[in-house]
Amino acid sequence: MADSILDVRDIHKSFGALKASDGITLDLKPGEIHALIGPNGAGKSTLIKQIAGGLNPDSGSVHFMGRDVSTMSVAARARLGLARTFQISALAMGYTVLENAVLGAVGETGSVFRFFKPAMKDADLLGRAYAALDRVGLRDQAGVITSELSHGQRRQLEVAVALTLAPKAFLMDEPMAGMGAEGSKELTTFLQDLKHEAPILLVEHDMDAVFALADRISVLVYGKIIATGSVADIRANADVRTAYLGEEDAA
Amino acid sequence: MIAERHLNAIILAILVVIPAYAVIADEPFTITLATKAVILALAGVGLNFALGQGGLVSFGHAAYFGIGGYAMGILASHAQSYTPLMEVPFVIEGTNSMPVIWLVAVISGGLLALLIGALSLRTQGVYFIMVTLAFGQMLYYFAISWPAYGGEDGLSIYVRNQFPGLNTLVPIQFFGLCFAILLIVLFIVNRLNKSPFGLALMGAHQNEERAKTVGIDVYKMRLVAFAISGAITALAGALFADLNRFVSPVMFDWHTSGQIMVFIILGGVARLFGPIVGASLYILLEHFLGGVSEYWQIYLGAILFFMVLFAKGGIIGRLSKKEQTHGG
Amino acid sequence: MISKTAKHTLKAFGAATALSMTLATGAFADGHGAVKVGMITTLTGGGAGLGVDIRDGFMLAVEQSGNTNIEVVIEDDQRKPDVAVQLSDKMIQSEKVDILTGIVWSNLALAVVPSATAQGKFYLSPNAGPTQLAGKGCHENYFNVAWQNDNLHEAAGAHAKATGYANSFILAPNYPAGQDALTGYKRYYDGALAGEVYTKLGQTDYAAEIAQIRASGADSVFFFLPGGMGISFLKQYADSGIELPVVGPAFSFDQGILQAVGDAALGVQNTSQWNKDIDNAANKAFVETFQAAYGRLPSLYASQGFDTANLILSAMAKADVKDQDAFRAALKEADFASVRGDFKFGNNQHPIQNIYVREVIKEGDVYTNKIISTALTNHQDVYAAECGLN
Amino acid sequence: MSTLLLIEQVLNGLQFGVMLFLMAAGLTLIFGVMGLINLAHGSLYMIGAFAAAAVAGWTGSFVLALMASLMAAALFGALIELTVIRRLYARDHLDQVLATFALILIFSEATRWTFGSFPLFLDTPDWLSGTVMLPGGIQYSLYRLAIIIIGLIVAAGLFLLISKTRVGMRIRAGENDREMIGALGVDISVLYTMVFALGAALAGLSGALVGAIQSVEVGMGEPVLILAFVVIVIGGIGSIKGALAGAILVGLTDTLGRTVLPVVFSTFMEASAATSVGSALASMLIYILMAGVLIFKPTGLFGSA
Repeated sequence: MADSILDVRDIHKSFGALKASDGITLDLKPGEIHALIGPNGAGKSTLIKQIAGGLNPDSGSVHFMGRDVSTMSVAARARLGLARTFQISALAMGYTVLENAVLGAVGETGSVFRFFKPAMKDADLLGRAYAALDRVGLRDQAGVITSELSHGQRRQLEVAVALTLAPKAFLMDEPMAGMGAEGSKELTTFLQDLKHEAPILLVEHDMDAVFALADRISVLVYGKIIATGSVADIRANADVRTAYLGEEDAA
Repeated sequence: MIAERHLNAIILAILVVIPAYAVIADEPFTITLATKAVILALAGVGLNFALGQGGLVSFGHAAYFGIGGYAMGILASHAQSYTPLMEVPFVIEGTNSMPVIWLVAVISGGLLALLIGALSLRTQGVYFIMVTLAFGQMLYYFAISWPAYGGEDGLSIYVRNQFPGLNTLVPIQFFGLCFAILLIVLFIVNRLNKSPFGLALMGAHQNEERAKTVGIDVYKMRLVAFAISGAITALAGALFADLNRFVSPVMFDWHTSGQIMVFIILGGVARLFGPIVGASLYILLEHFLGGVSEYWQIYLGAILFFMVLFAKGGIIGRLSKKEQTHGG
Repeated sequence: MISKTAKHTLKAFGAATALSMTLATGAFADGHGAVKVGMITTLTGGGAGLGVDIRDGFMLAVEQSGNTNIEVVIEDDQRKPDVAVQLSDKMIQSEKVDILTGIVWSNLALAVVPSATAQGKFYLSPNAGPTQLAGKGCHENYFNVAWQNDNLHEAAGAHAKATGYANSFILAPNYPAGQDALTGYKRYYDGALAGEVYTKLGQTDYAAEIAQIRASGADSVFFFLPGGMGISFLKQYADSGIELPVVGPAFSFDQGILQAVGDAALGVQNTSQWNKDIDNAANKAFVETFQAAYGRLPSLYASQGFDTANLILSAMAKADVKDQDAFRAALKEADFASVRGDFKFGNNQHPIQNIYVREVIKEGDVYTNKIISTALTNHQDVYAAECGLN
Repeated sequence: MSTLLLIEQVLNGLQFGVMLFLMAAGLTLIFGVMGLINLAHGSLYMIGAFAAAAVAGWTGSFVLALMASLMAAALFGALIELTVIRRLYARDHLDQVLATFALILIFSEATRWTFGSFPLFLDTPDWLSGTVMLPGGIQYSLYRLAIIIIGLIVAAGLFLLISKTRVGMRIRAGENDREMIGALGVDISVLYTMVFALGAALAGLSGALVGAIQSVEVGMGEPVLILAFVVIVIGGIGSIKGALAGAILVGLTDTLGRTVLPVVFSTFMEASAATSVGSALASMLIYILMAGVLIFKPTGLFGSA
């Protein structure tokens, strides 16, 4: 599977008796959006943490760009080009939108140990930050304090910060959550475009969005992937219907 | 309400005018008080870099203040008694040259902070507060019971150390020297705050997860910030020792750590000039309340308390309108 | 009320006395120039009792003299050496005092005295007598009116020897004054040591040390634990049921803290250069008037403050403080009625005096001391020989 | 050092630890439930001791004195909680540190203003003074034995309170989730006042117990406060079990350190220097212990992340 950007191999993780990851294997290929769906408590967050770093699997490995990154820190994986957006916005709330974007750009330069030239006067950093803000349509809000942004705008900013890293792959945890219909639609178009730059592993609850966006879908239930396949495969899969979609309908 | 930079300019002006007036009015003690304010402010500027910018609430900065003080005390006492500091494997002589002492203070403060930080930064929140306190107390008890340099008695240096071209025993000249150092450090810290390093440091303070996910090694970054912070506070310690011509383990005491913290909170956390306002106000209160009553600390306590409750953001936060950011 | 600290109050007090005592002191007032005294002492925090006593004793003497030419500025050092240093700067630079006094603790004295004397001020110590200032570091402007730090410990050692103790267990906090205390004791005591222990400064629990004492086979215990440490030790020692005799310097058995120790101190022998039952007119008057003015018995510290003030007053009657040489000579004569009885200065300007053995007794409801013997007669410290003054 | 002496020292360490536990328990409860760093906890300890000394002076009864210490400290605790402390819950730790630091200044000087600058008298009662003979021939202070027992009773009581009672259930709920407890319909501000007063009462009790064999004076709370913080940090903040473990660990380390270290050093050093160096190291030992624990367990022995 040399052509996979991201390659998760047989990950196990238990918390006491609870098997949060029970032999998960999945991969992300160039140019695709691979959606990860599953009911609450299926172990999606645990899996994302193990891929992004910050939580080490009990066994199994995570390979990124052909390297074993299983024991690397969050920061080290990020420097390799693994960008992440969060379910609940993780932004520097006291900073302006631009400052958040510049923060991403600083991370991208690989060294934070630059002590004298003001960051907000550094043409290179600013250029990178503005370019990212342009792409998500937040340039006009550059001077706004992040805590004053709307929920949707924060999601956009998350994506923009991820973009400043010039990433090789994205991990996106429910980017649609809390977005209005209009916003979701815009973001859908945007992600369709983005996946050609770097593939996206997408965790999402919004089924319409998933079916519209995903090239492949994996279904996670009780720490196990019960099915992986195209949108059509998953729609047709009986196991998925009972284990997951059925519940959804009933609810 | 005025812009923070204007407020800062006013603060600096006051700090210059008061000693200048004192020279004319022949009130040398006022200059001494102003010098003390400047030096303690410098200690606060050091802590503020870790605490305000980096969110690292160190309750043990007395360790660096003290190590700076002892750098001065040890070097100067050896120079005073013409005995070398060490002879094996090579001879190190004492010195009474301020620039050398400062250099030693900054380096030893930085290294100590690097060591303590490397261990303490593994913890967070209250644990960090308390483990830094523990290291401070460790040094305090060490200094008290280590007889070579006076133990609890401390070390007296009879003559202030020398700076080329100045007579440091003249109060206004020593004030000028300390003030110049404060300005230089403020300039450096301001640049640091605005640099990519400062941006990332504050960014990690606001959201650690975010800093990590953009690829920043938060631990290493904070460690460097902590060392810088310790080095600045150590420099202040060396100056403080020279102000008093005396060092003692009290510089290592947890009250000292608390006091430096009080300056910052009084003035305004993460405000460049916060420690200056805080230290000056504290010294004024101490000076004037002391004459009011034997029980003056009750008033001091009450004032501090109301400052915390009702002047959030410190005095600078109260007086200035602009939130400090990296914008512009 | 002179028990208030603020200098304003004291000045007002001075003015009031001036009115009421014009007749009596007329001759005095126009004798020599005015003297301004700066008193730096501990008035807040844990050790405040000592500073308060020094101040009260000092001010009592000033009041009784009726001398309006003496002005006293009092400041609180909070027991912090850096504060003390800054106060001394303030006294010298801003208040322009002629004489400094008042410091309770050795480490504060070491921080203040060298630079004050170097700036041409007199310093009269009402309590601390650190070694460094008694020998090579002595100074013509530094006078110690209390004792050299080793003195009372030496007396305790002499007393232990005279009593026939042959196996002492000795303990003190691990700081310079504590190390000096044990050295001082050992200088005059020549028996064996059952144990030598340094405790943590500020330690309050002595169970471990007391267990060591019990196991050591000692025949006597010597300790130097000033302030609250001594109270804690004595209570716990009494509670332990160990019956070995205890000796120590006066500090843990003085009037101020004896009431807090209670029965635990009864019968303990301690060494002091003063006690309220020393039989001389000055002392009788001092004890009576102090009690009348403040409603409590005077302590060792109060007596030292009282003597310090009287020493200054005696020198003022002979010389103008602006004439430093004359004033210094007048101080050195020590021509005042000390509450200790005989008192004179050695070449290093530290006292040569008797040091007594006292025993803690109970008079009615009040714990106090009575003198039982003299440990050392006309005792001078060993450092005097190293001092270049004569 | 004989085995018997070593056993006695272990007992001393245990007693010191139990004493620290009384102080630390309140501190850790207050932190666990309200998230408050309370530097003024040492002042409540002092208030307990002074109240006990005053009441013992008037009535001569030690039991009344202990009750007075509990009540006075609880009363003061409730009072400051209602008037000022509750304004600090929502603040960050920094503000809490400064505000409660200010409270120390106020309490210390107000106490000195009320009671004077001299230490007060408080003694063990006759029926608890003297020594008892323990098995093995150890002569041990009855009062210290009583402290160990009282401390262990309090510890057991706290465990029962927290694990078995309704109030305890609320306390646990409050630790886990402040909003949930609001949703349960519990008046959270009453709960907070109660917890604070309970913690204060424990501090007051330990002040009175300790005051009888130490010195009742202004500033007596500060050294203990620092030690109590060391204890709860080692044990894991918010955990009563951790406070007990931490207290006993600190008590043993400190007591054994200062008796054993000088002996150890004297095996290879000259006696006087060994005493001095050994004691110097002993005085740093608990801080070294704390740093060591935190380096390997950054949230203490029983702490949760």
